[in-house]
Amino acid sequence: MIPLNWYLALSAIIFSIGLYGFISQKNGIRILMCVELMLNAANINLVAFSSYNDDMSGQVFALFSIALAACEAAIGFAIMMSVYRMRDSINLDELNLLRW
Amino acid sequence: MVDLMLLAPEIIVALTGLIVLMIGIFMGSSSKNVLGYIATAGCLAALAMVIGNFSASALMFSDTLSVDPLSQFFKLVFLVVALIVSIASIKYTEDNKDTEIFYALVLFATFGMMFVASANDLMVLFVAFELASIATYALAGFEKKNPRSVEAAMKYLLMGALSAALLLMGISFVYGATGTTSIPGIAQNMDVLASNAIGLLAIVLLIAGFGFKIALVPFHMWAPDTYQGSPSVVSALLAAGSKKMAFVAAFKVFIVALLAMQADWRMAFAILAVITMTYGNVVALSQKSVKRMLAYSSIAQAGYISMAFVVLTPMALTGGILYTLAHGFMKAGAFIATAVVVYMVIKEKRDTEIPDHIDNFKGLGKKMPITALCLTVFVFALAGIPPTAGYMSKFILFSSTIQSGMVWLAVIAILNSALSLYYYARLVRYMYAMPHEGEKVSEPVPYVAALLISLVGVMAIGLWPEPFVEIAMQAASVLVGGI
Amino acid sequence: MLPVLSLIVLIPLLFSAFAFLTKTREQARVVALMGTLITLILTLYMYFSFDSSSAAMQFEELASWIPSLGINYHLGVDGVSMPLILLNAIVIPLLILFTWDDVRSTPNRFYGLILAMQGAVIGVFISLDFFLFYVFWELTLIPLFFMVNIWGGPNKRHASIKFFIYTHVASLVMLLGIFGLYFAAWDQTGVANMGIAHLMSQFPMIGSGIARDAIFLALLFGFLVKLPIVPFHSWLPDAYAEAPTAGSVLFILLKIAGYGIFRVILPMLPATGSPDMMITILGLLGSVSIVYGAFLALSQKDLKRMVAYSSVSHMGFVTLGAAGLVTLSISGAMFQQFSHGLIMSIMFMSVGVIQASTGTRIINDLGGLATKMPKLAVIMMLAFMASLGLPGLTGFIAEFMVFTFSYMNVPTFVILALFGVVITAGYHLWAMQRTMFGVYNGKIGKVFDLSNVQTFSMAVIALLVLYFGLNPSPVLDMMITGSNEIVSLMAAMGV
Amino acid sequence: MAYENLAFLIPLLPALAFVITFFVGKKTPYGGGLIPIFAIAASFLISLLITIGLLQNPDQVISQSYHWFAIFNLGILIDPLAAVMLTMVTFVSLLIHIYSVGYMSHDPAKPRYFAETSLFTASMLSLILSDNILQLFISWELVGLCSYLLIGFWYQKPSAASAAKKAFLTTRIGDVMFLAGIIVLFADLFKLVNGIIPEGVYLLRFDEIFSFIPEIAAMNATILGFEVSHLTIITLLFFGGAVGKSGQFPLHVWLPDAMEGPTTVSALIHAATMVTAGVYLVARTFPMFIAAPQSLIIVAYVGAFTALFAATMGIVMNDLKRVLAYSTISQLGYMMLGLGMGAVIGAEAVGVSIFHLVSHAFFKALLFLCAGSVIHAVGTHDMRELGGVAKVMPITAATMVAASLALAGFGIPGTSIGSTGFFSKDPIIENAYLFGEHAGNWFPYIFAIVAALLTSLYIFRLLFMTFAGKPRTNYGGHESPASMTVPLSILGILALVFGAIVVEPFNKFVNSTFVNNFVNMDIPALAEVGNYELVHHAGQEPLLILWMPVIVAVIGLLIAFVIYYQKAIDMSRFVSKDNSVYKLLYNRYYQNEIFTQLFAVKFVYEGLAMAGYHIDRFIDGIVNVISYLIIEAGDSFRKVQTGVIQHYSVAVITGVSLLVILIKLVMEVF
Repeated sequence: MIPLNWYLALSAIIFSIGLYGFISQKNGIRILMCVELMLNAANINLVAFSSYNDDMSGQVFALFSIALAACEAAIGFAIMMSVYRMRDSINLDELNLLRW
Repeated sequence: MVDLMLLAPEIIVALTGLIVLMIGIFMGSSSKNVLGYIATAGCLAALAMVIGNFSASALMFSDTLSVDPLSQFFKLVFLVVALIVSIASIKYTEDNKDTEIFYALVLFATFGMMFVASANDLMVLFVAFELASIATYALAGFEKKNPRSVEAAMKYLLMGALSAALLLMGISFVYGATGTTSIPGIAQNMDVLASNAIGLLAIVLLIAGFGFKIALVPFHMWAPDTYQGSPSVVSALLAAGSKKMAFVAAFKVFIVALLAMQADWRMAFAILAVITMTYGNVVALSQKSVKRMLAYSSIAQAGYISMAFVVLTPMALTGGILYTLAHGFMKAGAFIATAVVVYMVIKEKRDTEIPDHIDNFKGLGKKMPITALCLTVFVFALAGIPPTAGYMSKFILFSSTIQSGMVWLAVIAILNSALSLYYYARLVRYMYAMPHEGEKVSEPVPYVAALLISLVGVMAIGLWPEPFVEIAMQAASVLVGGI
Repeated sequence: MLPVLSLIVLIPLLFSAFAFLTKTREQARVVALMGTLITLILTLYMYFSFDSSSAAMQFEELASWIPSLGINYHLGVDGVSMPLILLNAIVIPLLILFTWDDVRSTPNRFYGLILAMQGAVIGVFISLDFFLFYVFWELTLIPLFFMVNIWGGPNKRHASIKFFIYTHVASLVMLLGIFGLYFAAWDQTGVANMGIAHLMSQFPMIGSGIARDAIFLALLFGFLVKLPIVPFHSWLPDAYAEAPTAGSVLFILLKIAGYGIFRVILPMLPATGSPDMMITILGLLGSVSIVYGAFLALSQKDLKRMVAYSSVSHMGFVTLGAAGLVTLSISGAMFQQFSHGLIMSIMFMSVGVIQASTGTRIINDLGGLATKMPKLAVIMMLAFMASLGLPGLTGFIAEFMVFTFSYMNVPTFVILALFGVVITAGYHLWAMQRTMFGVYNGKIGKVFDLSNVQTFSMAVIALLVLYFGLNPSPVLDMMITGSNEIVSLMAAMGV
Repeated sequence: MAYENLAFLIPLLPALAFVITFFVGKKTPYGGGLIPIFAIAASFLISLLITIGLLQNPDQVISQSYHWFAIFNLGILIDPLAAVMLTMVTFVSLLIHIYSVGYMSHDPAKPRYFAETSLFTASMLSLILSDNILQLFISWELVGLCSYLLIGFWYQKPSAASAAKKAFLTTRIGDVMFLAGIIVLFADLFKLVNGIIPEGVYLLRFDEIFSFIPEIAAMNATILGFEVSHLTIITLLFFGGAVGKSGQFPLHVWLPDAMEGPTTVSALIHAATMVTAGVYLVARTFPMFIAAPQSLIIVAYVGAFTALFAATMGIVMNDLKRVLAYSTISQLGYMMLGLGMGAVIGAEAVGVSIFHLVSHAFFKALLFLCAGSVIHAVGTHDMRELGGVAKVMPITAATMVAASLALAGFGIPGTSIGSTGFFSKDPIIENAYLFGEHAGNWFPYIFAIVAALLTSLYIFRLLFMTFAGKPRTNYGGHESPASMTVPLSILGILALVFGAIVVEPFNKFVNSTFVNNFVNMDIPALAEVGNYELVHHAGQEPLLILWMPVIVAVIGLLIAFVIYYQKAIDMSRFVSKDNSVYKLLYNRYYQNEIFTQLFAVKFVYEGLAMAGYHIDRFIDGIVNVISYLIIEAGDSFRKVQTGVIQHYSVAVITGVSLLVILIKLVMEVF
């Protein structure tokens, strides 16, 4: 059986990739994808723990979170659409009307 | 079933949301005003159910939901805020073709918040938390044609998603170390987590996750942008409602579930509370946009409420909990007052980039006396001037820090409180001491009603605080059980 | 029995609301006058049925307010508070008369604020519960803030915010002290109670001397800033000078800080960790304020600022008298509060008239006004003389009692303060000479003397200054009873 | 009906006259002048009756006390000392008021004038009949106020306004010392009774004070390393008050300037009220002074020095009224000197000094009224522009001569022939001689004699320059109306004969002040408290000493005659800007420069007040800088909020990492 730490390491790596992407990317869609990565890293954690704890609730939790991530993505794309309609671009670093 | 009676408020809110959505689809945009009344009625009914069953105590659905004074208190807060927002929105959504969506989202967000309040399991808590969040993401971007609104929604969404990820990560660690997602269960299985380095990481991730919603510095960055860019009624909901949701979640997770690690998280909250209140107040000083100023003020107030985590005595929790209610009234009222001003600016077709710019508040005392008076009371309440709700809750919260000997914290809080007076007083000065432009504007009835409800709330807690203190104490006693 | 204490707070507040709702200046001022007159009648009723030989609280009212925190709605008056209530009740109707003919923006708010202020100030004097006391204490800030902010001078923005925040900080520090006292007493007795008397009696039982000192100093700081005492006075000249005349008079009637010193600070003083040091602080700050305020007044070019600094100088007598720690020095300090309220009201009214009439307050731009404004000259002369401590007027009684009886306890500070007396005379006379006397300065243009209502209101106060200067007993006797009680409380505290 | 019960009316009637004249004076004849005249006349009558009553029975003084406030009282004490003062003040004041009706007839502000003068009189009367030191102080201050109002009567004149202020302020310095004396005294008394004061006992009443003299004298304080008795401190502080009020060096600077008021006011100030208050204060509290000999010596020195110092300036002044002002200062010096001689002759010094006070009141009032008459007629008071006035105004000139003779003190020792001044001034000089003999200290005597020479010189200089010779400029002029000349004549007669008639009974009467039903002082015992012995005045001085004052007065007259009438010596050699002595005198020893310019303006105003101003700016600056810094900090912090979401996320991540590290660190450390 694969040791728990490997899962955790995988999860950490995926999470870090997501985080890196979140910070470095400009395109809104990509950033949204990176968020999905991070959420999924957490899901890996949950499932791994669930399996190692012999407790189903972690997997249930993961299922819920996938559903939620989908919702979030949906609403995210909707907002992206609005942004795109307004400025023909979804480069988020140009999105700074609101500051200071 | 008797148990379902306890869930009646949630059910009413959800059903109202659905009804509004269904009816709205089949209505012409001219007659959609009725939706607002329906939503308001729903909130009122739910509120009545909550008050009627206030001291109920029950566990439901395999112990994943817990109805107790704490949850009832926060439901009260959320419903009051939802009520105020619904009433105010009757005017805001007038002649809008998406009225049903707006109300449905408000009610669903409220529904989510209410579930967070009674969640007894991290899974329920997370799902409800996200429900409320997602609904508010959409609400923030409700003005699809307004670049600021959309930008606000965008930032809110992305930062929200990031923090959700952090939160989920934190929850996963807690789950991993304790083997359960039940909040009381976690409290009983804390040995591994408390002794493991992962415990610290989990706590910080959870703080970051909740801190995002609470708007603790440095997780607050979205808040000023979003509060400023969103429609004012939505800002009211965000500041007065969803922020409180994060508080109740944090109360449950930290004080009930993770009590064994209180040394760590009290430290964290101490640092964050001090930074948050100071930063919020200092930056608010030079804001020109009133909504942005209120946002920073919100951040500062979050800092005060977080003191409850640091002091962690029954009195402090009472104060913190009472503060959430008081802040709900004050902040909701204040944002709605800005909504009235924005309405005025649009009506007068002023050429202004930022409709809530402080210059537009000049002479408000003459132009819109009720709004100005209410806003004055709200900002003075926020500053903690008696006899208002803000003073009463600060009184209990700050005094508890003295009681537990944390004089330094009290001093910092009090200096901050005095500092905040500067920007509040400036706003008041603009309203009363500056000459006004244009004619007197008649204030729309829904806005006035919402403002007056908030005003009554603020003054009632200030003048006759006993019943509110009483229920806040009951709510706190739920948390205190473990201490 | 008539709940007269509740009424004298509620009636001004109620009429304040009425005044806000009025539409015209005529309505507003009539409502305001009615409200204050009813208050005056009630106060006079109270005054005449007041037993000045009894140290007990009279007209007491007690009702539970926030039982879970031990907070009560507890009102009462004794010799310490009665004269101050009387002062407010008398001067404010006259102030309204004084402003009778003034034309200003939003008169409804103006009169509403004056009434609100009256209610709040009287509320402070009659509160026997710390919570209530603090609520009224803070409430007094708001009308003043608006007064300065809406109808103030050119620098009103800075002045109002500075005043507001500065004194608010002080109030909050005081609040911390109240918290400390409250919880210490709670711990000791196991009962939450915010009653002032209860907390005072528990104060000596606090184990740690440092805690006692900290509580004491926190409370003291709150009062000293509000009083104000050098070096915490810098909000005052700006606020007083920028405020409209009515605002300045309201500031003057804000005698809550001195009241706090008598009611709270003195009974606690002997039980502090180091009473000698506290007495030194009080006495030193008092005498320094007297001298410093006098010199600063001398250096001012603006008449109103001069009067403001003279107020700082006068308030030094309050702490100096308090530091005397004997019955009559404390009574003297109380009388100083009373007399200062009357005298400074006329002084500010005079300055207000001069400014309204000539358009300037710069002393050197004035001159020879006495020829054109004889009525003002007479009344202003009387006020100036009272202010510099001329016998036969109230100022002297207070200063003499403070000097004489404080000398027994703090001789050094009294001697220091005596130097201020000559300077005080100096700036008053010099200002008088440059504004009222000499050749009429043609550049001023046409000026008008006092209108009849102005003359009436100022003359009534002037007569009171004279009356109480010749016969101080009607208020002094109750002050003596009150300070006797304070001294016996101190004796009971003295560990 | 016993007139004792009317005593309270003495100050009250003029006070009422003040109120009535002030408010309705305009509507009554003579600008309200009649009201105070009647009031003061009534007061005079009551005083006179009381004095006559007392003369018959000097032991039964009138003493009435009423509770005032706290532990203080108001009361009336009319003993011989007070009685003579009351009578003198009401009398002189009455004459001056009558005279004023004519003198002020052209002034539009008559009601104010008469109101203020009657208040002035009322205050002075209240001062005299106080039975306690507090009431005395209060009246004292009111006297100061009235002098301020009256000197500044013509307030439109900047110089008058300035002089009024100067008078008030300078005397205020003395007043504060007086007040300090009362405070120290009260503190001592309070200590002596252990803070227990029975009902009806008022510590500040003179009888209470005097009964504690030995105890107070036994209390010592160390000041600058010297052991000083409290009694000495208190008496010196009282004397400090007297120095201010009575124009003694160095607080005399206000008096010459006080001439800015109407001449009648000067007469009132210099003769009846105000300046005599200081002398009266010392006389009133004389038992305390007796027990504090050091203070008495200081009183004597200050008095003697002032007498000489003022006389030197009197000889060079060209302004009619200024000469008289310096003369007043000089004569007050004599009075103080006379009191100071109590150190050898005990309480008899009071009689001598008060007699000089009364006689001075008559001839000085006369001098001023004459001067006023001249000024009223010719419109100038510069002597250089006058001359030959006697021809125009014979009555005025005659009375002036009488007054000058009195001032210079002409008379024949050993007989009862002489002017009032002779009988009043000579005993003082003789006592000074006695003092020199016993203490071996001749300064007071030398000063007094030289001053007497100069007195004669300056008054006859004035007389010759003004009344004799030919007019130097072309002035009109006429004799004054009867309302002015009648008082002049009365005073003229008094100045000539009063002394000769009453000197003996007067001294006896006044000397009984301290032994009666109110107080019963054992003066020699008090001297013992002060560690010295009294000498009894036996009139055994050598003949030369008895004649000496008269001789110097004649010399003075001759010099004046030679220089100013015969013009035998050309004065222009001395009277020039190059003569440094003349310059020094003419510029009044540069007092104005030193007191006003250097002390008041440079030191107090530009130095201290402006320093305070800058300190205050600094204190204020601290507050403002703090608020500025906070607002600036806020302004820079808000720039962190860039609006770019990537930055926000960096902040979140940084926050998380920092929190982990911080908590870790803190947990490790603790």
